[in-house]
Amino acid sequence: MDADAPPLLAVRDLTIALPVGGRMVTIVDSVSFTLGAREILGIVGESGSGKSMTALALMGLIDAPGARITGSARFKGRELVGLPQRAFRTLRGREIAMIFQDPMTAFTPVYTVGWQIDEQIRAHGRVTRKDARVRTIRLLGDMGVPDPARVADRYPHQLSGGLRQRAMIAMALSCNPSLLIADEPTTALDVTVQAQILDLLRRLRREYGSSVLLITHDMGVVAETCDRTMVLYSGTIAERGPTGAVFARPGHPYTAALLDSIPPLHGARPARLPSIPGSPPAPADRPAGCPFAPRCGYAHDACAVRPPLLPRGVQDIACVLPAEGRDLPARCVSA
Amino acid sequence: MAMAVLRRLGQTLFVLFGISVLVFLVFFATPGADPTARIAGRNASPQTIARVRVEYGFDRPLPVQYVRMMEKLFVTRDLTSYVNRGELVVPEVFQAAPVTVSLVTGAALIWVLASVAMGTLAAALRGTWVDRGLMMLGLVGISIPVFWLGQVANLLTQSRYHDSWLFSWVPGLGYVPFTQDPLGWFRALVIPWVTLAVLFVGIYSRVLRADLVAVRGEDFMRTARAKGLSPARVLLFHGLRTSMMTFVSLFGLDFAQLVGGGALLTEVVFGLQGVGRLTYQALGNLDLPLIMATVMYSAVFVVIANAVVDMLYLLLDPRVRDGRA
Amino acid sequence: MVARPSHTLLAAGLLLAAAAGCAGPAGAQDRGGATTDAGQTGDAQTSDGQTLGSPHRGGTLRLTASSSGGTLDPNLNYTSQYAQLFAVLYDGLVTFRKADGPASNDIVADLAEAVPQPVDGGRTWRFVLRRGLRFSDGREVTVADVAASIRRIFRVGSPTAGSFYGNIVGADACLRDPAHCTLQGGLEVDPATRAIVFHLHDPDAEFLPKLAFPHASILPADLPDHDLGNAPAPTTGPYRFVSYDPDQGAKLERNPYFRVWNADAQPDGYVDHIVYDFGLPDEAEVTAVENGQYDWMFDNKPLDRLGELGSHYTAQVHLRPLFGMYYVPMNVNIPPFDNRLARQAVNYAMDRRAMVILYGGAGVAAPLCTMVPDGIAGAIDGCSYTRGADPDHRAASWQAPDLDRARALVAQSGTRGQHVTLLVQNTAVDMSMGVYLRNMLQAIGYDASVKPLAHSVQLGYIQNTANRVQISITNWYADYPSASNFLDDLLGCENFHPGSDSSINIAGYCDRATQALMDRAKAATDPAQAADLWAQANRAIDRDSPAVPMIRMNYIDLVSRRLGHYFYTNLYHMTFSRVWVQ
Amino acid sequence: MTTAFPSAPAAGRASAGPWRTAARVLGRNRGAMASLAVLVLVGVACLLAPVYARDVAQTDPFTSNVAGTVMLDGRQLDIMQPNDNPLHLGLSPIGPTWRMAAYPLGADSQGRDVAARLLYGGRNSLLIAFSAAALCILLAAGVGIVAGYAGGVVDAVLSRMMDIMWAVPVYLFAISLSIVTVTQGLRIGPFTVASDNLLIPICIIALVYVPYAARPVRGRVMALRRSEFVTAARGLGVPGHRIVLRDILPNVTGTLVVLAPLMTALALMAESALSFLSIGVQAPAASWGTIIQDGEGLIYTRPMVAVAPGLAIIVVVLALNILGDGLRDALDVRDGDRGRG
Repeated sequence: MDADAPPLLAVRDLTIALPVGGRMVTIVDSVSFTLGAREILGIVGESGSGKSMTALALMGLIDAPGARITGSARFKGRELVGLPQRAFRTLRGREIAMIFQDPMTAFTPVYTVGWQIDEQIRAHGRVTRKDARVRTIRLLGDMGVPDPARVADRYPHQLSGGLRQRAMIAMALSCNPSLLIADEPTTALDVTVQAQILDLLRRLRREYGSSVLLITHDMGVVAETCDRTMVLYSGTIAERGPTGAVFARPGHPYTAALLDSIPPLHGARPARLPSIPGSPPAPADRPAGCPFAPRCGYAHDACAVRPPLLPRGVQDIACVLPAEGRDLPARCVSA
Repeated sequence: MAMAVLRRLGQTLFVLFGISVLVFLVFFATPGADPTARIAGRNASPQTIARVRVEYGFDRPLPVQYVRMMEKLFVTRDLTSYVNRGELVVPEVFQAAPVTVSLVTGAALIWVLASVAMGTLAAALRGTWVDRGLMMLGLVGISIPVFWLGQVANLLTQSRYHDSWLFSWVPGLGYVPFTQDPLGWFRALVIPWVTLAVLFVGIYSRVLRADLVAVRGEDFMRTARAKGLSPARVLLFHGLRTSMMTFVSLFGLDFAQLVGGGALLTEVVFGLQGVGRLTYQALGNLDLPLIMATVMYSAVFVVIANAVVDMLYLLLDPRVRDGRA
Repeated sequence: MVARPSHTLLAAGLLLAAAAGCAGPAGAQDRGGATTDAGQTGDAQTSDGQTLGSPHRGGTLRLTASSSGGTLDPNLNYTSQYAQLFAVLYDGLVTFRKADGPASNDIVADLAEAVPQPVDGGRTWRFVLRRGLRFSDGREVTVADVAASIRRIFRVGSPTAGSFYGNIVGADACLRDPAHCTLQGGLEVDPATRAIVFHLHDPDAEFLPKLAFPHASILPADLPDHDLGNAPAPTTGPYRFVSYDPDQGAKLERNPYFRVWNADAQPDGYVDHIVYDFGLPDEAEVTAVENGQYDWMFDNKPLDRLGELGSHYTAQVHLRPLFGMYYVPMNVNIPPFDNRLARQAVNYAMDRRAMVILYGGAGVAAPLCTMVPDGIAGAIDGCSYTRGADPDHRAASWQAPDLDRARALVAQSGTRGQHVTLLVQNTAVDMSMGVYLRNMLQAIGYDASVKPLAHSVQLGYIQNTANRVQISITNWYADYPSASNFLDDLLGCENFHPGSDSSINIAGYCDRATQALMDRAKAATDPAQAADLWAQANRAIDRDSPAVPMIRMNYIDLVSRRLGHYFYTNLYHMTFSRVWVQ
Repeated sequence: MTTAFPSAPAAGRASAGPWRTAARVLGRNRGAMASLAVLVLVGVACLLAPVYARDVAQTDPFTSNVAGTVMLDGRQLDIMQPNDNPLHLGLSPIGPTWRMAAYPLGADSQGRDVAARLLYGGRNSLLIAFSAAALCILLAAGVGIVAGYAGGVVDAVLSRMMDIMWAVPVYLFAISLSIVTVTQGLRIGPFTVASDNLLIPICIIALVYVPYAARPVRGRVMALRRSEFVTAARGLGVPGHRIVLRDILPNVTGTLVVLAPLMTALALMAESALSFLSIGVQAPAASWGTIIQDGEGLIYTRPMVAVAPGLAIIVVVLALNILGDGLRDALDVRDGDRGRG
């Protein structure tokens, strides 16, 4: 990666607050990261960690009344925070595209898949209906859809989950976006299909030159796919760094706990995966200190102050342990 | 498919049979309902009364009378009124049907267009004063008794402002057949249309707005926005098109009920000799043959309309088409 | 709709207009703008009944009614709506004179050559059929047609078969077995002399008006022995049917075989075509006639339009008195009105002025004191039940209700505090009268309630003794101008049938002495003697007070601006053949 | 979308919490509060009808007064005024005088004070509307809970019956029942209800709207039945009636409370329609519908007779609808809003 070139996406101190019950609650708190061209960044976290909210903010899709978004998100040097909807609309679909978790509900049920892909193509360029369909069929073929012409005339409910997600990706890629945000693209799919879809995502970088922001709760998916990883916990960054490093030497107890919960891809599954006791705090009840402290086995007095995100090697870690010289043990990763 | 149609037909026939038996029994259990003296005429002699009794079969057992009446209604179609001697009831109903259909179809057109416009606009401008204003307007529409609205409309258009430029075009009350004078048909019906539509504009615009607001949270709406479509396209092509399903099922029910006689208050106020008014008159006169004919018509129509709505549903929702509703 | 006064629409009988001028009641002259028409034009044209050559001949007369009048069978139809129409289509042996005004009460020869004098003390009537008469299908009218038509009254079960024609010898057998009706011994015809002879069981002074009634219209002999329904029969009058649809209307054209045989009975028509449309509600009919879309409307004029008609359309409105009345029959066989004092109390307490107002005001109704309206032979002047009067000291006219006296009578009768249920039709006018009467009954000491019934049901319900109705409000119109239509029909012993819906003597009144007077009156062929007997019966009934007469009504006619030569017969109202539109 | 947590029934049972929250939300809803105020005001005014009739206007709103007179500005006026036309055709009742003491809204065709009848009519209309709504909701709750909880054949039979009732136009259904009962009263075993008894319209209106109200109840009960806490209770062997009483009923109450004002509004409309067709409240008693019916014959000459009760209906129904919306928001019960004509 060329360190001098400006990154495709540079997010700094992105903070999202929503009004809940009459007061503003910070959902995403000062999240910063960069994404280079042709890079795949994984954002990992439990549900409610703010990862989807971050993605929606980048798409300009947060329209809850009273939502407040501060900080900066520069995409190709263009500031996205505060960008008017009209300007966002030209970016969406063409420059930044998004794939959603459940391809069943993400397609409008009353139109054929092909119609919906055509619609996106025609929304961003003067393309005839016929030309759009030709491109749609080619895209579907590219995504590994068998008999793409027939599938294009199918309604979403008539397709299998894997085909739907391929069609969804085809739709996302239909305008050659520079950035693809994939929000839990494999969660709703079964394991074999998951692997195929992830494979497809990795190919995209090669064949379409897209950067990918992959949002997931599944460390296994990250391990297979991402160049770099960012772990979010309760709206804040817990740890970020190159995937290999993060997996080999997790610097945050939360990361380590997440890694423990990955089912092994090969070999027998353990009867019961170790899971993190308790649940993440609701954004409104987030403690003043380290948000993970209540669930952390290493919690001690120092955790009463929110730890800053500090570099350690190639990683950035928001935990007092490394500074105290108590690194977590290294791990053996098969990825 | 054929089985389903057959089952539906069976159910329908059963319902029709039940309703007709009920009507028949209630009629003969009502004191003063014995039509013999009414048919015979004022001050008829006992012999004349006896003759009428035999001629109309009132001396036969009730089941025989029932079968005879059904035969005359459906097979020979020469059932005659008990009130207007010699008046055939089947043509009477078929004469009234076009009036009701004209009234209800026109009103339906108005209420669908107006409520789609109002509901969509309100949903698009959710939370603004336009939204609040439109929804309050809808609520007012729901709250006005239709017969009162009709009376006030008559007061304004037939009397108070009839001589002003505003309403001088309004013809007297009553129906003008379309085949006879299309323009006259339109002018005679336009005020009843609007009057009947007001209630439904209120209901439908509120339902549609609620649906559209609910549908905004759906994944596919987010997808549509993520595709970079304009808000109008998202709302109309994705939101509205999907909400149309609820809308159509509501519409089917209401349309069927109105054509089946539910518009009688409007028909009464505007002097339209439609099915509802005919039923009401028949009930008021205790004219059993006419009651039977109108009730059967109403039931048959409601069933047919429901079937049509089901077809429309098939057309609108591919999921239903594949039997996975 | 239900809430309209529609006393003519259903099985009610003929609306009959009073003989204006005979007794000279105040309301008897036409107070409408067309008063002068008859005088200007009548004589020249009506003397020969011809319209050929008249500048007014031609055009189309457009009539409107809210609904059809039922069957087209003249032997069966018992509505005033079609009696009016049949007057220019069908003929009997005799008919009421087609004259504007009181002369229309007279019987004149129609298909018969002359009005006969009865022989055998009023038991035998001999008619001679005119020559050269044709039906509208070209066939000649024969004595066989006449005989068949009279028999058909029984064969098809005419509503009046028993009450009007049951006195003909052989009628009993016909009523028992209509299919084989021959009227053996009661009806003889002779094709050679064209004679038709009726033999009656008992003398009947009113046989001629009964034969003049539309049920005795002469029709072709080959008509089926069942209700014609919507299929018109060939006519004898100046018009014939082109088409008929009970939901749309009727179209009439000139009958090419018609020629004037007696200008008094059946004159020629002015208009070439008559279009009679059905379906407009009364309010819309008024508007349509006002705007000239129709020339005439059948239905009663809605009360709230009367003011507008009176002030803006004065010249198009015609007011004539009717032989019709509203009255309150009281069941003389069950408490409390089995007590004469109780009945008289109600009669005293009746506020006839209030009833006039509820019916629509002095323009359309007037107080009525006895059961026979003015203008009919047998009517008696004055008023017994009003303030300061009693049956022995009658006041000249009704003054005011006497509630004190009514209360005293109720107390005296010992019926005070009893529960009384008043049965009324649920039409607007009847309901308002009912509410008024309920208050009145409360005021004189009864525990009263009102029970409204559907208008089609109420008349049958109050007639049936099984329903134990104590008191009710109803109305009545005469079929022909005779006291018998009121006194004998409504209070005669032979019209009381316990347990039947057809028992028009609703009060259940049967007084031997009074009945004897009425029987003599019906048989009296001398008009003066008959009038005297009817007056005696009337007085007796007045004293017994089995029913309280309330008001008599006027007929309000509304015609278009272009309709000229308004022509009104007491029996059939406006005569369609006599008015012009050119 | 909020998901139902198994903790919901506990909250439902300790009812103070959610109800108090709902009351607070409702209290903040200005529209709903204003509607409540309007309803109370109308109710009180109608309750005071005898005071107005006896002490202010000194008139009997149930007695015809066609021959009466009234003093106005020192002049004696006929209540029924003959029309000033050459034919003396027609009479018109006195029009609105806008004075409290003498026919403020004019007289009807029987010379009765429209204002007094409006107040007395309001009593009947409101009484019928509230009673019918209460009865209907009671019946609907019974039917809905039985059908929803029992399921199977019972549900199928009840639902089919509801479907059939629902297939007949509501007003035609009500009219048919009314015409029969208005003619002969109602006889159920030893009990006889006279045809002018208000119970008749109350029962008829309640009956015809049962399918309308039962449907959401049944849906809610079916959802509850499948929910974890009911499944758990059944698993523990808690008897059915206890589950219905302790777990289902409290959770259906919200739906019923939200339905109440809407049903009342529908019942008021239905009552006025039946009375307008003169098969509802019977003369001489009044309701807003019968006054509109009285006014129909005077619509061109004295429109106030029909207009005033119509406005009263609109105001009350509107207030009920706004209140219903407010309740729905406050209790967070989801259901389409339907009224029908």
